[in-house]
Amino acid sequence: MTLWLMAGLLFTPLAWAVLTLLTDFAWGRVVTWGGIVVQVLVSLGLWLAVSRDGGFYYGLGGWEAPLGIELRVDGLAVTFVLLTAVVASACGFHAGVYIDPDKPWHRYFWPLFWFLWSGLNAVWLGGDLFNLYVGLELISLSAVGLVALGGKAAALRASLRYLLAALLGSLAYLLGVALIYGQFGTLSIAGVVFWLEDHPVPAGSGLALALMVTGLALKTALFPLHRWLPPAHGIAQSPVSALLSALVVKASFYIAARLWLELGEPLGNLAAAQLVGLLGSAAVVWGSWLALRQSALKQVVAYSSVAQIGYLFLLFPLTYSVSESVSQQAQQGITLQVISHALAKAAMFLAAGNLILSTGSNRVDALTGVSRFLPFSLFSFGLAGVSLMSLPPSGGFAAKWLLLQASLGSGQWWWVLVLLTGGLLSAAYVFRIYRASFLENSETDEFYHPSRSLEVIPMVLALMAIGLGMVSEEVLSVMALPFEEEGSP
Amino acid sequence: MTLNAWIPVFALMTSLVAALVIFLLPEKGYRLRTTVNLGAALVKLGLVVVMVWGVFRGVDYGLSFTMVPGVTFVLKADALSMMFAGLSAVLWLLTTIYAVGYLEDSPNRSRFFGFFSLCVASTMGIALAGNLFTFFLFYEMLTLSTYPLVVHRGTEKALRAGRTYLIYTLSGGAVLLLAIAWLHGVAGDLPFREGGHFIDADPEIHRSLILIFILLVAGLGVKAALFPLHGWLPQAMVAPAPVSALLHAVAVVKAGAFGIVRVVYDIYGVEASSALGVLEPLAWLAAFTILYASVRALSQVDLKRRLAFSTISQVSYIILGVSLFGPVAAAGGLVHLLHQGLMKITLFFCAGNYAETLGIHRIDEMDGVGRRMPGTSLAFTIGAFGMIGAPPLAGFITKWVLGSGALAAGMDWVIAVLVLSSLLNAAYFLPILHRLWFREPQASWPEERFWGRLETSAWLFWPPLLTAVMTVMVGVLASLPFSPLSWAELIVLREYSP
Amino acid sequence: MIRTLKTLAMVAACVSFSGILALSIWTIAGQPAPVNLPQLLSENMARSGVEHPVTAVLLNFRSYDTLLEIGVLVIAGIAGISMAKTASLEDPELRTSDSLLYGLQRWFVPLMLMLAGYLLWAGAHRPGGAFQAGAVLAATGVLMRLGGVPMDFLRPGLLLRLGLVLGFTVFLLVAVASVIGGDAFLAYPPELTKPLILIIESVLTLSIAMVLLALFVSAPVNDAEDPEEGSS
Amino acid sequence: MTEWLLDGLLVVALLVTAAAALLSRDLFRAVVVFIAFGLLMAVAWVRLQAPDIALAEAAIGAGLTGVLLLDAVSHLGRARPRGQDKGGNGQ
Amino acid sequence: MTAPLLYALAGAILCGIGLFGLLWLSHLLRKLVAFNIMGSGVFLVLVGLPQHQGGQDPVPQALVLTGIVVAIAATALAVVLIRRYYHLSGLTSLTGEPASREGAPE
Repeated sequence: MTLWLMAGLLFTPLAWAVLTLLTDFAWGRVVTWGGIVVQVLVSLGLWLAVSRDGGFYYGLGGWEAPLGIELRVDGLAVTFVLLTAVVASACGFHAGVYIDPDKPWHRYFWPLFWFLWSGLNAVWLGGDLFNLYVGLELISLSAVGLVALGGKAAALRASLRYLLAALLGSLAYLLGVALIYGQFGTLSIAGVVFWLEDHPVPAGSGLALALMVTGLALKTALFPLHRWLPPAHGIAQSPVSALLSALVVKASFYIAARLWLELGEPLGNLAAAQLVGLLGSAAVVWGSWLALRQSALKQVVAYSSVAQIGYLFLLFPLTYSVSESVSQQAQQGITLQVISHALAKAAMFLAAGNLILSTGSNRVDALTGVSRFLPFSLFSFGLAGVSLMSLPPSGGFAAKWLLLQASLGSGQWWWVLVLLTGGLLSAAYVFRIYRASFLENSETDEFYHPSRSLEVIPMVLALMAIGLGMVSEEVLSVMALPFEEEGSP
Repeated sequence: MTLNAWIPVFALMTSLVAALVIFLLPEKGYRLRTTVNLGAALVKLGLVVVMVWGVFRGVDYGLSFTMVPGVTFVLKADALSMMFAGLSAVLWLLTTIYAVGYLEDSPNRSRFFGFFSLCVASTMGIALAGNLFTFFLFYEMLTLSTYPLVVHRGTEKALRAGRTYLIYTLSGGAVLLLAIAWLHGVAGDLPFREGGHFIDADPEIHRSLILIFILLVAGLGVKAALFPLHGWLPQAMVAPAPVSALLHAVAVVKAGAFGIVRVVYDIYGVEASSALGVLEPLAWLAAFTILYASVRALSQVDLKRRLAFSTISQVSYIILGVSLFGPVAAAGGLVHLLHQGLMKITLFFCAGNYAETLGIHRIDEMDGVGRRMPGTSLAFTIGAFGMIGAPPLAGFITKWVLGSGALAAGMDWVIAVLVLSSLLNAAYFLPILHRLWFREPQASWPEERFWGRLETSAWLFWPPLLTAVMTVMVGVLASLPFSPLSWAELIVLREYSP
Repeated sequence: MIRTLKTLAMVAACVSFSGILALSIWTIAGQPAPVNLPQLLSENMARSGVEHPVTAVLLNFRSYDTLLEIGVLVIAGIAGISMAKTASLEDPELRTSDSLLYGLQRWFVPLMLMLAGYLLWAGAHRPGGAFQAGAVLAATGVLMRLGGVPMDFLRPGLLLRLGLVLGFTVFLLVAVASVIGGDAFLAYPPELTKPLILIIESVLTLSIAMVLLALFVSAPVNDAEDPEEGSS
Repeated sequence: MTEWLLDGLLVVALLVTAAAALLSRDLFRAVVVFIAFGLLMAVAWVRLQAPDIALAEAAIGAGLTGVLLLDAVSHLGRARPRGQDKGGNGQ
Repeated sequence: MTAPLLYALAGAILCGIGLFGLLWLSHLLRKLVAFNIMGSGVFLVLVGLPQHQGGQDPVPQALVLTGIVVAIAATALAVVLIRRYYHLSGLTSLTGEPASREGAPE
């Protein structure tokens, strides 16, 4: 059964990419919705299978690790597979209604969408360093293609900038991979970890980790390497922005986190861990500050992503040479932050898209007074904002709580300040939107209500982000599952 | 799980569901919305009455589950929570009635009543929270749901007030979160427990505990409008009168005060707090706030702003009572939670009536209003005398019990504070009363009253009179069982001998 | 002045980057790698179905990489043609009248086609294979294109899209077929390994050439505001 | 010894062409140098006993990339004069 | 010192050169050239380093083949984007006429 699920998981997105390429947008929509159902079922099935029986290695082509490519199917990976299924299907349904089917180039939306999805799955499950590189490129190029779709000058500019940053990041990562291969003779992460368990750390391997993490940080848009992100996420169509902010940046972060958790202790050092944490903190502050100053609605949301990504990098200092329980808390907190930000940010971008559809403008000022039309999407936006502000009972709050505990538990109280300040700053930019909508001095009395199906999707996502905090225990429990180790070399 | 476990949840859900239904109703669905509002308020009142009876008999209402690893979500009804829950259930009903009349024909009513219900749900959650974590959850929810009410009018001034409100409360929330997280790190997940947890705490953590206490009080003190964290309250008076009435006389400020009570009694334990030496500074701070705000109230010309400063001063009575070590004083503080709510909401209702019926906002416009609106002015007078502490009204009970408590605790200076504050109360309320009844009207009223017709809309007329009557009743009948004072004594009994 | 300083700083940064990297490489090179993959590889060559180790790695041991990599190529092709301008195919400006190019084309095109075929065939047991053959095929196409051969199949349309994904589709179907047989994703049945790899290589060659050519052709050359799109 | 000389020369040539490709004032020339770099890379791959890569590098790295870039350069130079190698570097 | 190691070290220097070009040059085509040079450097390291001691190693060679195809895909896509960008805006770099408040990406 599990074998079928795995094959389905790998096959479906790629197959649907092919199918949708052969149709036009309207047909592609129908085909895609069918595929979404399949993919969600498969992801859910895999999640259930793993939460029942524990994780396992899956050798592709029947070859085992050092020679072949093994996928690492554990609780965390399937959680993210499921998250991807949820967010991507939401974006897929939204895009089906949101995107104008009459523009001929939009037919290419669906194949790119499906390739992106397959790349994400490849990254969540990847256990092979080079395979992860290919997965990253799959994601980057399809994301760039999606941003550039339609080919307006500003979009091209943003996508070029994005492409160059992504390529540079990939190269840095690949260089690190090359060093790892030269040093250990294997590309399997598990193989490297296995060898390091009972051997002294060989000289010269710190740079490999540094290069990989730096490259991935660039792809994740960690301050000060974040400047490609806001234009790309801000200018893309809203479902695309949602996908990019919710999932794509997480993919590269996920690899960096995996590498750090597996190799950080032997290959890293305290100064590097603190430095990454410091950059993350700077991202929180600077991203929020810029979000506060944007005049375009989607730019606010995009800069908010820069800030929220900053929190993720607190993983590095909070798991380096700390007690097992603190490290556990930090990992759980970061996992929750990834999930809740994915849900909340997708909701926010989709809601922003709806609001833009309603007011016909991307400017924050255009929202003046719209609150009296009780825009459903504004409410979704606000609920998603609750999670970004990490107020209870949202998933963002649960994440922040765990991170606070980890910071206090490890005596690194300075991150506490970052966490608390970040929450207040995000409140500032979320409420700025609200403030505009409550202002009663506008003459606008026309307000276009988008179709209910468009409005329901962000609401569902936002409610999930809120509800995540209530069920975070269950969500996290799957991470602590036993992992079948016999596949490791 | 038994039905008893679910009753607190139902009490919470009534207003939550009401909020959702109201959001989905069309703006024009006036009747349906009013029905939903009042229905939910009545159901909730019923549930609370059931719980009060149950708690009195010692029934255990509660539900808990793990939310975040290591942290539980706990809802639970004990004597203290019933006091707050009862207060908000009763006043929600009255305020809803009042608000329906007040906002008649004004725009954005769906939005208003939706958030209004959310806000009451939060208050209910605060009352029923069984640990600090759950308390914080609803405390922040309260902040969020009151913001739209504060900025309801959508004017620049309202939005500015809203911003101030958010800056204060969210920062307070952040400090509170820090304190709770720290406490969690030091001592684990602590349920609210009568008698507290730290009676024999390890001396090594004393320093941390003191620091955490300061942070907790700072975080909660924002909503309780303790000096110097009170700045948002007078500004927030731009909100419509029902909002000022329920939220700023009852829900928000009381949430802060209630939180401090919870921390002192059910987390630290009153003996441990006293042993840590944190109560006396708190008492000084409360006493200072009482006097400072009273002095500030003197110079306000806007009626609602004067009431706001009066609120700041009065809420600190609760904190003062709690921070005096001794059961009698504690009962005085706790009973004021209820008494002050009744009196202050009366005053705010009246202020709203003056504004809505006659367009009066400033005190110097109030000359002779007593003749035009005798019912409202009567209620106002009762409320004002209650505040001053004239026997046998609610405020007198409070001050009397507080004073005896202070003497019992050996803190005689509190008597001086009480006397001085009463004088100040008199100084800022009596001139208003004088204007109301004994001055000639300055000009003709926009709407002359004629015989056989109420002085204002019935929706607006009855709530303040009802609360005024209650103000009298809780004073006169203070010694009966189930009166606020008896209930407060019950709480104190359980707190001091758990 | 500031510019010069900035340049100098940048140069210094890049030089030190190279230096650190080289130092690391030097250090690493001094230590033997704990895992000897080449040996493992040669032990398993017999089961790979082909004789040439690089081809074995690409299309058998690490075939998932290759599958995804073709995916990357297809993505680039899709993104490219989504902005295509096809009016330019008949653009007279593009038909080079250069006699040298014309001559080159006459002689080179058949030669290159042969070379591509050879590379593809050779891939099983000696250097060469789908990528090289595809690249040569694409280069041939570019040459023809520059020579003004219209090549209608490169218009964005169903045919082009079919061509783009043909190789990928066949690869994917083979990959999933093994699952139906109860095996892992991408596992070839042992007796069919060699023919399957050959089939995959041939269709990949076509698709790779097609994608690269399409990307070359779709580079927009006129000033229309919106991308144009053929019907299908 | 000759092998060392060959390798050394090749490496030097690689580095020089790489630097020249980036620093050349004229974009067209830069691309031509880059194609030369690609061909040298192909030779280097042969020296590294990697004939597969050598073939691919010659066909793709030098050949196709070169053609693509050349085409782009001539195009960018032609249609809009102000785009011609604008500013070289920096802000 | 063996030939593969020499090439690996050369690869390191090429990486530096390419990095400089990517960061410092503003013309998009030049950035693209720099990207390809840096890529070549990485590939040299990838093949050269393990071959220093182990002799011919087909695995990294296969990886480099994959890498080259990915690089050409990215390059070709970038060229399409650059050309269209040039058509619409007349610009060949990202620095001129900033569309957003901030400057160049790197």
